[in-house]
Amino acid sequence: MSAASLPVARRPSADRAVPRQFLQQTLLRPLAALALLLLIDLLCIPGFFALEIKEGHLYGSLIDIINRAAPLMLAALGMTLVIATRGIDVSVGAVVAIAGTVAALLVGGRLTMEGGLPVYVSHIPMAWALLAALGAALLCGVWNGLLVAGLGLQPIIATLILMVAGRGLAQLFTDGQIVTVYYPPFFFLGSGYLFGLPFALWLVLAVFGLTSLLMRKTALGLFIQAVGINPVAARLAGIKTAALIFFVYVYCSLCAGLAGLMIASNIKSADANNAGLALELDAILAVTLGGGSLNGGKFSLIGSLIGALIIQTLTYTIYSLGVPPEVNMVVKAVVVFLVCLSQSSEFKRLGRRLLRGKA
Amino acid sequence: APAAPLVMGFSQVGAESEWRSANTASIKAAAKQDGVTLKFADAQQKQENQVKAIRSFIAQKVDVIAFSPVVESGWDTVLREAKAAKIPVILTDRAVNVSDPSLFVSFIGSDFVEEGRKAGRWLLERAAKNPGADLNIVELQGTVGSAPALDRKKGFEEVIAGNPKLKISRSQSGDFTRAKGKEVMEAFLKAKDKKIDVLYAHNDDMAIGAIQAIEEAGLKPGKDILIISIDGVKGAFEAMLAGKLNVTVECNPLLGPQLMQLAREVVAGKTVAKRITTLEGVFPAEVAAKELPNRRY
Amino acid sequence: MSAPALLSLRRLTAAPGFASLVTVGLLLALFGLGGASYAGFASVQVLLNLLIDNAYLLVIAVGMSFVILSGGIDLSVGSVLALTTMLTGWLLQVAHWPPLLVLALVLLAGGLFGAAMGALIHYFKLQPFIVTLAGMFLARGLCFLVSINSITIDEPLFVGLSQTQLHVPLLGGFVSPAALIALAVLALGIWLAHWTGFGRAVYAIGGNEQSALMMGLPVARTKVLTYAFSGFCAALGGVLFSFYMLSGYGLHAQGTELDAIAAVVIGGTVLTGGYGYVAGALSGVLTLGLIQTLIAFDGTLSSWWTKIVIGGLLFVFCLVQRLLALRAKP
Amino acid sequence: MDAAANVPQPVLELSGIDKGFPGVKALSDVSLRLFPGEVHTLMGQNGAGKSTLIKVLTGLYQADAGSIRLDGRPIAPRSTLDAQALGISTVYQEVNLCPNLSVAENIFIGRYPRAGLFGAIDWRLMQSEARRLLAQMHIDIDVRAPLSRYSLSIQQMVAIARALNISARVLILDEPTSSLDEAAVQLLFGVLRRLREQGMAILFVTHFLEQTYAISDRITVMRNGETEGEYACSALSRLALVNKMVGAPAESAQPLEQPAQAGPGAARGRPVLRAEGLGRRGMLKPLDLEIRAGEVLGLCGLLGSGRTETARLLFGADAADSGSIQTGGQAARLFASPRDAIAAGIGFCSEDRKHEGAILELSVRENIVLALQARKGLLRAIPAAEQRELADHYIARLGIKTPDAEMPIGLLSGGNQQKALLARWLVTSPKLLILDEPTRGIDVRAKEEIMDYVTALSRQADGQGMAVLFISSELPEVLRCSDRLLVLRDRQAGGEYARGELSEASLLAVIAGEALELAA
Ligand SMILES: Nc1ncnc2c1ncn2[C@@H]1O[C@H](COP(=O)(O)OP(=O)(O)OP(=O)(O)O)[C@@H](O)[C@H]1O
Ligand SMILES: Nc1ncnc2c1ncn2[C@@H]1O[C@H](COP(=O)(O)OP(=O)(O)OP(=O)(O)O)[C@@H](O)[C@H]1O
Ligand SMILES: [Mg+2]
Ligand SMILES: [Mg+2]
Repeated sequence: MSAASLPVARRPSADRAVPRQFLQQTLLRPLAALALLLLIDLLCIPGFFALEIKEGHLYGSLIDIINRAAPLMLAALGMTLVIATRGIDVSVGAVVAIAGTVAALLVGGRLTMEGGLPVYVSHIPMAWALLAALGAALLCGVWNGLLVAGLGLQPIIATLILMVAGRGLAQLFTDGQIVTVYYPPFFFLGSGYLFGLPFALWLVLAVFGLTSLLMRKTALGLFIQAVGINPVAARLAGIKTAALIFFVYVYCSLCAGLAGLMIASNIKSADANNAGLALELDAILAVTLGGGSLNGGKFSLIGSLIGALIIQTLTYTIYSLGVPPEVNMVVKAVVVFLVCLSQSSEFKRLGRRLLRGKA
Repeated sequence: APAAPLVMGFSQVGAESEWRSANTASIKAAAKQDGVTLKFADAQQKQENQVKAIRSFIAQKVDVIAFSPVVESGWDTVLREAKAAKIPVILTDRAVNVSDPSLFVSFIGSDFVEEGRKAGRWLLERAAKNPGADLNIVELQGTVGSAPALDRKKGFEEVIAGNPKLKISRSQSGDFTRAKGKEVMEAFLKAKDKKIDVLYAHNDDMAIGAIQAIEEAGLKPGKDILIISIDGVKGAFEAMLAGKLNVTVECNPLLGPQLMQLAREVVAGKTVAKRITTLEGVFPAEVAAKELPNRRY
Repeated sequence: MSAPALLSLRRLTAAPGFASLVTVGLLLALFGLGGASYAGFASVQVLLNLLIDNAYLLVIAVGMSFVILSGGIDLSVGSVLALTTMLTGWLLQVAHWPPLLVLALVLLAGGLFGAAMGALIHYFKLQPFIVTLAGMFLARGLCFLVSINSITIDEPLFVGLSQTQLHVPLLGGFVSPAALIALAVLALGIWLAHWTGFGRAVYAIGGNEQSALMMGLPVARTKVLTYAFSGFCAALGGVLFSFYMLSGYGLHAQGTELDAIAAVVIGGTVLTGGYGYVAGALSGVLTLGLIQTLIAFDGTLSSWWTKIVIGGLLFVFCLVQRLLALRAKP
Repeated sequence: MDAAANVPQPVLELSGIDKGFPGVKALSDVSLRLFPGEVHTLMGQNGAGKSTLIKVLTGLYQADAGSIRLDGRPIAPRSTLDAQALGISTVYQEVNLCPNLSVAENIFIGRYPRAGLFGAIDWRLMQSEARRLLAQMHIDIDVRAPLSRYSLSIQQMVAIARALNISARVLILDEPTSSLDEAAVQLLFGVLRRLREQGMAILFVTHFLEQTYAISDRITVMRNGETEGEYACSALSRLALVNKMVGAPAESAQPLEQPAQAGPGAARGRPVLRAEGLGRRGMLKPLDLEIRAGEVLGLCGLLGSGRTETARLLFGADAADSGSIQTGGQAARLFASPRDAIAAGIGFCSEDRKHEGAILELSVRENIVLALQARKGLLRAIPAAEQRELADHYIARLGIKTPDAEMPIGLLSGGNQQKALLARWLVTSPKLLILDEPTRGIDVRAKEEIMDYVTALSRQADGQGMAVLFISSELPEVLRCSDRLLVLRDRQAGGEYARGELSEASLLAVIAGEALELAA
């Protein structure tokens, strides 16, 4: 056949070369941005990288960043898949509030005094409470999924409904009060340590591992990308597009629910009005910083995690540098602009041309 | 006796904090008890929503309008419309800045600057016990640009300016929330340049979050670091009981009964005081145990 | 139904503007519902208040329509609005500049801000979401650099415009000059979108940017102009807002970008670009405004029930809109 | 006039053009001359670099080296807009129009007729002009409807109409005829001849030898990104042309006129699919159809006769509202979605590869395994090694020109994308493969080889071969490959013919002639 007559330029290790190339393209730039931020911290903040052992676990700024970034990383993981299907989920923050509230209410908002000693009681066994909270998050996901995949509403409007109403629901449960939890085992989730590292980090790693396993060992990743890039062609190739889209919204809500548990556990209370406020924006920002495109298609789970770390490192840096609060936003904006530009090939080309022009 | 019940339109800021929820609950309960028909509108923290709500109260021809302004400025136009419709306006909780003071009849509520001053005075007294030492203060501000944040900062700074040993070394916004309060405090604690002696938080929630951060850093809140906060919510009293918070300055949300009485007087045509300050105390840890059972929010 | 009747119904439902018609019908139904339930609701002034109270949102939504039609998004509008009020306040009250100069200046600044974001998006191939999100932080941050306090505006021209009530002949009731300006911007937007090369290029880019490029359309110019227009509208929205509030404040209009996006999408424009009408922005804005008015008239809802009801009404609205649109498809 | 005027000067002259992409050298040292008043055909195998050359010429890509001269002056267009301003009007290979805009706008966007005080767009004038332009091409459609409502062939015509309407000195057409039928091609050629007489320089790309010889004055042949040579059309025989494209002597002079297989003797098995009364209002009148294992059924008809519609209804891509489909002994039903059809062993290669086929940013490998994976289901992922093996096999078998299987399919040349999409269905080893214009844009040699390969799959001796429903506007190809022909007219069945019953001429008459009778 004609293949014989066509000199196909087959590189010897084509299969090897490509993942590396992909890695370069998608991960190198966010990693570089993160490294740069850390470098600034190294130079400007004394003791930033200092780690000490306190009460059997690591303690230091880096640990804080990881701990704080954990909920955002979870939310970003879920958001990554939604964005890969060319969708968007703005209800993440509301789901965080709902899950946190349900857990806090069920675990225990009661401090009883017995003989002058405070005694902590959980209302119902904690495992059930956590399951119920995740169940609530799951229901939120099902709702979003039905609206987007079933009814065909535009994702932003479909999830906007839950974004508005969800927080209201959470407040309805708590009557607008902050529900404080007085049950120490619950705190482990958000501020406990395992093998010297924050438990939250292990949880994120577990979710990440599970997700990437799902992507690698099943065809989910391929299908999600196909649906995100060209839904018509994907349907004609026999992919259940609606079911897939439904799934990613459920998955995203579950991730958000877990993040909500983490946040509630970390501050030992559920604050329905403020928990996860604007988390969706940060999650989307994390995905885009990590190289994901809002037009759907190619995604990188690790990229999104790095994106989340960039955001949290930036926030932390602002706090540590003693930037006056009224300047926070400007600094954040400038850094986001710079990170974006550093990721733009066009910008690099321009820079090179200018350099060459000068030389 | 009036045949028709008094109709009051009330525009609330939102439900952004426990304090606010308690405030709302108090007003609703008082209205019910007083037989006042309450038209309640929640502004979700947006001034434009409040203006819309006030316009709709005017369209509904309520007897009196009350509201807690999101921000001081920008009320002239809509209040003029209310005046033209001959509906008296009462402000609660926060003041407004209008060119014509006759646009509202009265203002009941706390004085944020005064709260800041009270916090500052407590610290001054405390510092006086140990005159030699410099005290390094960190501040957790409320939402940047919001009235309580601005005023509580102002009042506090005004008072501590009197003692050169007191210095605010770091000040960052914690958005009035526990999570942010904790996050910012964590970062403060890691900065090794100076030992932190005092924490001044613009509300109890941020203080409670910060307390957790301090504990996780292996320090004793209330002892290693003095903690001053404002609002006086139940959580703060619990923290004081546990010895983790030193003092909270009360900012009383239970304005309902006072408001209803005022409304009746206004509608009845009586002259009322232009400024009614709510009764507010300062609760150091020592009185916490006695006070906790009285806390309804 | 008889066959011809069915046929004409089908023809009606297949008409390109049917989705917008449905929205208008739903709006009327919502208004009727309010009128039936609450005393004083079904008045001309309530209707006009919708325009007065949402004038700034309408202007922003018009600008947003263009951005969304071109397949982009602009999250910075709320912040640019706040920045405009802040700059206006500062220039008038602190720097004491003449009001007309201030107006021209802030409008220009808004346009330039948008154009700068557009240029970043187009020339450096950055994602609109991320660039305008950074723009949102930047504008909000700049507000606080100007001042963290709110600034009351008492400049006579602004006060005059703020308090002028233009009586509507025949109907009774009054509107504000800002509402008229907003309607004029809407008309301008409709004209731009449907009768100028710029507007059509926006649609083309939203349909398929690569194709638009290969058809020889001025993609770069159009995209930059689109964001510039949105920035301009946001600044104009800010000016209307300062008429409305007579104050400059860094926390003004938080989350307005989402309201504007929601209004545009409810008005029938597709978020991925290329399909929809600028006129839809009006019905979207009125829908959001009407929902709020309904809740204010009800007056029994707590904060959380307010949110739940807003969400619920939004849901019902979108559901009916969607179902009717589905039915309409042959 | 001076002496130089007597020697014709090229309007457009490209020399020494180089263009490389990461991992691929698409063009090296290419030159091309275009004279006024000529139709110049650019030929070459898939991936030879034709489209890339055109994109360089019109500013979509910037050349790495080389020069472009217009009237002897160097130009450097940076966009299609620049090129248009210089008088170069282009139809690119894939239809590049805006599906959301109306047909009329797609023709006139950028050059609207204006009216009124502020120069508003004159919609009425634009629409009537569009109607007039399309009528010249014998197309009568609602020009106010969005373009996406129309088939690829109509879109192609609209793209051509747009290019023709731009007053230009150079007209470039990259495979404009790939989805047009004979009648439409003749119409287009009529227009091109007229333009040639008016002195326009026309650069034309096609894979059809007939068309090349019917219209061109000169031919430039490209091979592997290089210019092989420039020839006067009359001085180059078909065989020589094919040899120059391929770069090796071809065995037969007239490849297309040979029957693909040794006649209708191949074993035919049981019916794979039987459709009864399959139809949908406004799309297709109820139609009966039966296909047996090991059989190639050709579906012919004019543009718009309902061939694509038939295929889509069979595959469940559109929902039928009448009739039933029976496959492999199962109860009669209708497919609710392509998934159902695929589960029943059917494959469908759409005619619109850009919108309905290729997932542009995914790799060739992923595109190839997609349908197979979808059929296997989510959980049973095909192991990476197996995926690569499958992809490599078909890349070699169908001669897909790509550096490796991980190349995003969108970066392949048009013809090579088409081959990869065909591979997507071949890997599923369907019982019935529906091919809608599968050879669109595939070069002359590969076309023959691919169809031979497909027919060989069906003509297995055991009667278990794959059934093929073959739709093509190229009558010789349909005649060569099919065992049976089904003619569609006006969206309904118009007759069935056995192999050998019709010649090309009589088939044309059946398709077109009787349709004319009906219309009369
Ligand atoms: N953007 C790109 N990136 C990488 N490679 C590319 C790109 N565009 C084209 N190529 C490669 O350049 C070569 C020439 O492609 P081109 O599209 O010009 O071929 P062609 O002659 O038009 O083929 P066909 O007849 O199939 O349309 C191909 O090998 C193709 O894969
Ligand atoms: N010359 C024409 N004039 C007007 N309408 C046409 C013409 N050719 C096709 N159409 C219309 O275009 C639409 C789609 O036709 P299409 O070409 O997809 O049909 P088809 O049978 O699939 O043909 P093919 O497979 O050759 O594309 C139909 O509505 C048809 O009526
Ligand atoms: Mg090509
Ligand atoms: Mg067809």
